[in-house]
Amino acid sequence: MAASPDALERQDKLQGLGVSRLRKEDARFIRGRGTYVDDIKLPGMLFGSIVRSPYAHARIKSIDKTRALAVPGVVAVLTADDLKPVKLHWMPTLGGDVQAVLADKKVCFQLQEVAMVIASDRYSAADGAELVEVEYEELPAIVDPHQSMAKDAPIIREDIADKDNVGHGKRTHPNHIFTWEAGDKPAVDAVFDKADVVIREEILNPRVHPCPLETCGCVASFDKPTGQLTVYLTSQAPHLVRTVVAMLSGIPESKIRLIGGDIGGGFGNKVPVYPGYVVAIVASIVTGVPIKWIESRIDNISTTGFARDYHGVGELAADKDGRVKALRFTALADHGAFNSHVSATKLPAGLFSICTGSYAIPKAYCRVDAVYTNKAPGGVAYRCSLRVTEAVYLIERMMDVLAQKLGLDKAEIRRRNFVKAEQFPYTTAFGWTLDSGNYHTALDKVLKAVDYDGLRREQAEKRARGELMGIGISTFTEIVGAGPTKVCDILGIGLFDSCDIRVNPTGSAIARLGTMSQGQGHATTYAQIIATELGLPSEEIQIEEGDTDKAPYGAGTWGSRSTPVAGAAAAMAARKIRAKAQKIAAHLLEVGEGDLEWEIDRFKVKGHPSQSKTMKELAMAAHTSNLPAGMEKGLDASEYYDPPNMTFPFGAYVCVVDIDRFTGEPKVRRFYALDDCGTRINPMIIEGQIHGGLTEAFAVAFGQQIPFDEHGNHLGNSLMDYFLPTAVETPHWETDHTVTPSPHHPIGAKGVAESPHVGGIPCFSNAVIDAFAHLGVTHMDMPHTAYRVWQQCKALGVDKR
Amino acid sequence: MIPRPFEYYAPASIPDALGLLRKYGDEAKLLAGGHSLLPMMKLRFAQPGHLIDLGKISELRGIREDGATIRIGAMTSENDLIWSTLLQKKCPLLVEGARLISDPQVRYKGTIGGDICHGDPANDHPALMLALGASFVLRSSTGERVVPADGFFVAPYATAMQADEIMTEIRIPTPAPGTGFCYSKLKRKIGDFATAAAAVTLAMKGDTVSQVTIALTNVGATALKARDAEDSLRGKSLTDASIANAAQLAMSICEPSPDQRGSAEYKTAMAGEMTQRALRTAHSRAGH
Amino acid sequence: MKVELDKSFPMPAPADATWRSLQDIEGVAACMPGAKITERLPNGALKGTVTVRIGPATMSFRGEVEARDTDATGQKLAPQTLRLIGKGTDSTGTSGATLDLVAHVSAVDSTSSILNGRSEITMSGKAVAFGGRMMSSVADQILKQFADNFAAKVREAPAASATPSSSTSPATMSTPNELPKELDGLALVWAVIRNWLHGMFGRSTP
Amino acid sequence: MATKQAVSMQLNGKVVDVVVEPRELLIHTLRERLGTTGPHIGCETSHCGACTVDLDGMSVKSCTVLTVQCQNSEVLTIEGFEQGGVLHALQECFSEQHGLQCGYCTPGMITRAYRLLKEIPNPTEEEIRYWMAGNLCRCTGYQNIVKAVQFAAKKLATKAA
Repeated sequence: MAASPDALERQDKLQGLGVSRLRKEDARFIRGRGTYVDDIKLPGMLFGSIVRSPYAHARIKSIDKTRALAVPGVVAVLTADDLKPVKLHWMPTLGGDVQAVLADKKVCFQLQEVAMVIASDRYSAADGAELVEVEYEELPAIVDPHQSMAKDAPIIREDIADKDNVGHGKRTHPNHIFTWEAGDKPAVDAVFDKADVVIREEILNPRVHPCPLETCGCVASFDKPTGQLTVYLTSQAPHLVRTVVAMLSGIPESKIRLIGGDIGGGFGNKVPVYPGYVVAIVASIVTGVPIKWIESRIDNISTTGFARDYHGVGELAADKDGRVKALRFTALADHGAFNSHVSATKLPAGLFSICTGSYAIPKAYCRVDAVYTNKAPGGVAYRCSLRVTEAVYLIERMMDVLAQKLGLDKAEIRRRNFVKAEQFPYTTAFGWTLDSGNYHTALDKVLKAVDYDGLRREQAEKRARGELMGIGISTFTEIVGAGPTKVCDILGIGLFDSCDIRVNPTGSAIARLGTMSQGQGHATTYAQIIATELGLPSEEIQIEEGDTDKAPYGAGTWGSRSTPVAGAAAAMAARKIRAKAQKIAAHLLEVGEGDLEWEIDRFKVKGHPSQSKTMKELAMAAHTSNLPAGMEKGLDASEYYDPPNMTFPFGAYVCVVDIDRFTGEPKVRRFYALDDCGTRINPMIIEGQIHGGLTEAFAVAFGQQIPFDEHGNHLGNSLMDYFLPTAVETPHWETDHTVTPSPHHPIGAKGVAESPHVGGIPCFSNAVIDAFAHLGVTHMDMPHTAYRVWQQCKALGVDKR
Repeated sequence: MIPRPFEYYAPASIPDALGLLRKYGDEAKLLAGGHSLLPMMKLRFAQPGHLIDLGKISELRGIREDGATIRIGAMTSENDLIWSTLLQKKCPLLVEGARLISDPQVRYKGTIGGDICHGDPANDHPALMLALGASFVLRSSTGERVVPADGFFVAPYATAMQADEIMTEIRIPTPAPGTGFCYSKLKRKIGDFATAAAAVTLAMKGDTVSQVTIALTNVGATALKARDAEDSLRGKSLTDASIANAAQLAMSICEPSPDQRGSAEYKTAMAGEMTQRALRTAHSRAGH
Repeated sequence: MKVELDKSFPMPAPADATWRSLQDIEGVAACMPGAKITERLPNGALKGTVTVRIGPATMSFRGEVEARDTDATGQKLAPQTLRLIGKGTDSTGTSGATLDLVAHVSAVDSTSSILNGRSEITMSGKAVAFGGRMMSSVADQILKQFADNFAAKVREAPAASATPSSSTSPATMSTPNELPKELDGLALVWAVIRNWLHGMFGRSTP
Repeated sequence: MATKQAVSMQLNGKVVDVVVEPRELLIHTLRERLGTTGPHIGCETSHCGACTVDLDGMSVKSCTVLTVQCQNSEVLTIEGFEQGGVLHALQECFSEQHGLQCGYCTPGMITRAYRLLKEIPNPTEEEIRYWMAGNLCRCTGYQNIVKAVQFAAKKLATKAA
């Protein structure tokens, strides 16, 4: 149907779905008027500074506060003993474990929280912190997770040493957290026994950190007369944190208000509940004045929310044509000293079983063993839905290994194994139902765009000259939008999300959601969804989130769940409003509801297009007496959306890397990323998310890791060593897309922000390793720093002139 | 990340600064650009009782040519070096080196004198100074002396400068026209120190090397002058073999410490590689 | 971060005399560059500080040193063998260090002997974060400096002095007078700081 | 406790007076005494550039400048860019080119880009990347920041013409 010029104009005015609408958030940010947690200043506010352990594993023999308390401005020094009477020295984690708020008798990782000095300002707090004298008795530390379950391994967690279960099944060793399996092992083993080809590779995802530019922090303010606790904090999931705080403190949730404010990047670092938050809250309850705690960068990298540390083993069984018949992946997961990261009760290894990727693999088995070590707690973070990066990295690497083993082209091996377009929805061997996809089309489009054949020819010429050039391919499938509450919950709370829309008489609206933007532009994009659903201009739709007193309950923003879950809630709530508006329109136009049709911003009487009521008119009408009999006034609705399935965005990436064989420096010459996230809400924002995700993937692949010595000492926890690329190192990104809508999402959208990170990392690795493939190299662990790549060159003897 | 308390002074003249230095002795520290000292103070590894800021002494800034010598005030910023038309024309090695130091903001504050006096073998100016045959003017309340760069760097963070001295000027013999040059620096990213770097000046007379200097950054206790490597090239033609040989000789004096940038073996190899690259580039830039 | 060293140094005195000097724990401690003993504890352990200044940086470690008569495996020490266990934290509470030193004296002739020292130095915390990997070479230098100081002490010691009594009070502790009172360079902590500076702060200017 | 010193400086065109300990860092004075919370603290070790302000015609990291060093200085922060209700071209272009996401690095980025365009009015992409390398961004991957600076350069040139 050809739209009339009038309709097009009206459509344009809405600035709804599919438009690269400029961001609503920018107005304050470009003026320096964002409100981040460290910008909060309350009357009488004191400042907390945390005293941390220099040892990775030690018993605390004594703590002497005397000298610290003598510092002018220091008000109090809190230790575990001070929190004990109120039972706040330990707290529940989002992973089913408990974690010491302040070290109770012993420290289990370097820079663990031992005490907090409360002072009038951050200068006196710092002066006090260095004068808290703690006497330690050092204990042997476990740094390598492979040593955790050794017979004579030192026991890291004495508090749970005699528990045979910490929330995820039977434990077999005091340092064991859980063992989780999925798939059909006997069937897989049988395939492996008879397969034409079997390959195996040990593949590490090193410990990295999301390192958002803003560190974590909070301002806790307890008002004694009213018993009201207000906490401003850097949280991607304020409602979940409120629940934990209520469980912990005994204060009813109704008297706790968490305010997310503006967040300077999260990337998963700001999901867990951190001891700093809790001590600040306790300190405020005790002192009755607001307390601010802001983490330093070194503490951020060292103690809060790291990612990965997954020590994987990948195995594939295939026929001689390269068709994968079975997959067997295992991983040893280093969770650090506490199992603290967010994890669904039933999915302790997250969504690791998405590891069959984009491929139709008939039989599959995976197993994850998680252990404690004397390192900071965490593991699930960094632009990744709960272990998806680890899973995708394994399968995308293994497909390359298989291609090399069989002498097949790395694009061809993928084509031969892809789930075909007509097979969707496709249920994997692990039971995930991939909602939609068109993998062959995506890959072909990318190969054509980069002239893949030409690149391979160039590579052959270069190899003949002794030069190193690599071409990496990644054809990943992500799993985002946790999630269906029948499989996904945290502390028993289902991972639904919510939207509450109120339409005002003049047709503007306010919508509140349970998520929390950290730069994703929710205030812009949610309004676009609602604008299209309601026919109201997005400019007049106000979005609010992050204030638990205002927003409906939701699990927050992580795991690319905002669009799949809260975005769906927004569409569904809007549809409830539209349904009511339709009834009002029928009443006003004196026709049956079925006689009306929706067009952009109004209901029209079928066959009589001049007879219509715009949504703005209906909004006014909803607030008058002229309503259908028995109808409530107002035009509001809420939706608590429990997704029927996850969404499965996918993509095809190609990376070209040139390696300086004399210095080992890898240089990304070209990176082409095609993403399919279903319906595209705001292409500008999607592209921005992809640029950012690819840049973080680049950082992980080429430089990031948190190194330790054998005693658990950090060896590179400042921004000098921890690699955050600048504009100079960061490659130029080329982006592209296809659109394969999700069949189960109300507007067909899938999450997108994590795809470039999850899909990008194996693409970079595959490119680097491809540069050495002709020399027989099948795998190199990240990070591909110049030094490490040079070691490979040297081992192969190609570093000589 | 908060420094301990200290007293602060911003003298307007060199004599005033020297007076303060004498008065507070061991307790005092000179503040130049602040990008080494202030972070150390913030982490409480350094805690001077008295901080003497040289930033308000205008006579310590500036770049001029005096006969056959380029004279640079010790408090001249890296950024001023980069944008100096005099240096771009007469001493481009220093411009190339300064451009590879840290990042733009740090280069506005960071000074050439501070970089040199810090005595850090990872800093870039020490090797540049060795390659350029520079000398340093050191003033104390009892007088002034001029010390050559060669020999100035004693050990990590230890130089020939005495506690009561202030570096006022850097003197560089103006390189002869047609002198080739290069500072070849391998680093992990902008803002990082060198994994290894080589500073080279090179003059050719026909096909033979008439003059060559080679100095290395961050592969020993101090910046290193690669004398044997220089000697091996002087009077010879520059070939793949002679360049490789010079690189080997440069590598033989390296004693780098392993760290996150790489092992001692890697850093040594990179010192050789940077030497080769710097020699080739310098050669391509040299007048023939 | 652990460094193990095993070094031997010639001593300008016969084994018995060297051994006598070695048993003067406080005197031995005073040979440690930059060390100062502040207190003798009832159990015989000594409390003290090690202060190091390098360029703009200062680090001060507080800790305890005590002598043991058994080795790491619990075996009685061989004759003319001393084992010292030391540990401390720096004054900001952010770095820690331990030392396990076994020193043994063996005879050479009537005027000289050999002091063998096996030591294990472990560093923890912030100092290591910025590169304790230079520790090995520097610990080496420290030990050498210590041995030089100790040799001087041995040379000075009166030939027939009795074994130092355990009642020696801090006020009368022996300190070889020609030894530097403050460390000014090649000490362990020094190296750590040096490397730490490399790692992070040796930007363009002090 | 060290002697406090009086410091007078011009902040965004207005004279301000503070009395501070010598150890007080400029970023803290700006954020906690003077209400200019636009510059942010990201690393405290002068790597990230979130605290960048313009000080006497230089882009500096205000976490590594002492307030007492700023006697009689002119300081420009992001709060000083909008003049009489009119945004600076850089502010407009950062938004128009989607050169920001979480907004945390943005004040430092814009402030740095301001000085860059004063020194190089029409920079190439390579020059922008090189001269903006003292500012880290975790969200955008820099590509749109580069575009924003390029567009702002054009806009400023048009205005000047």
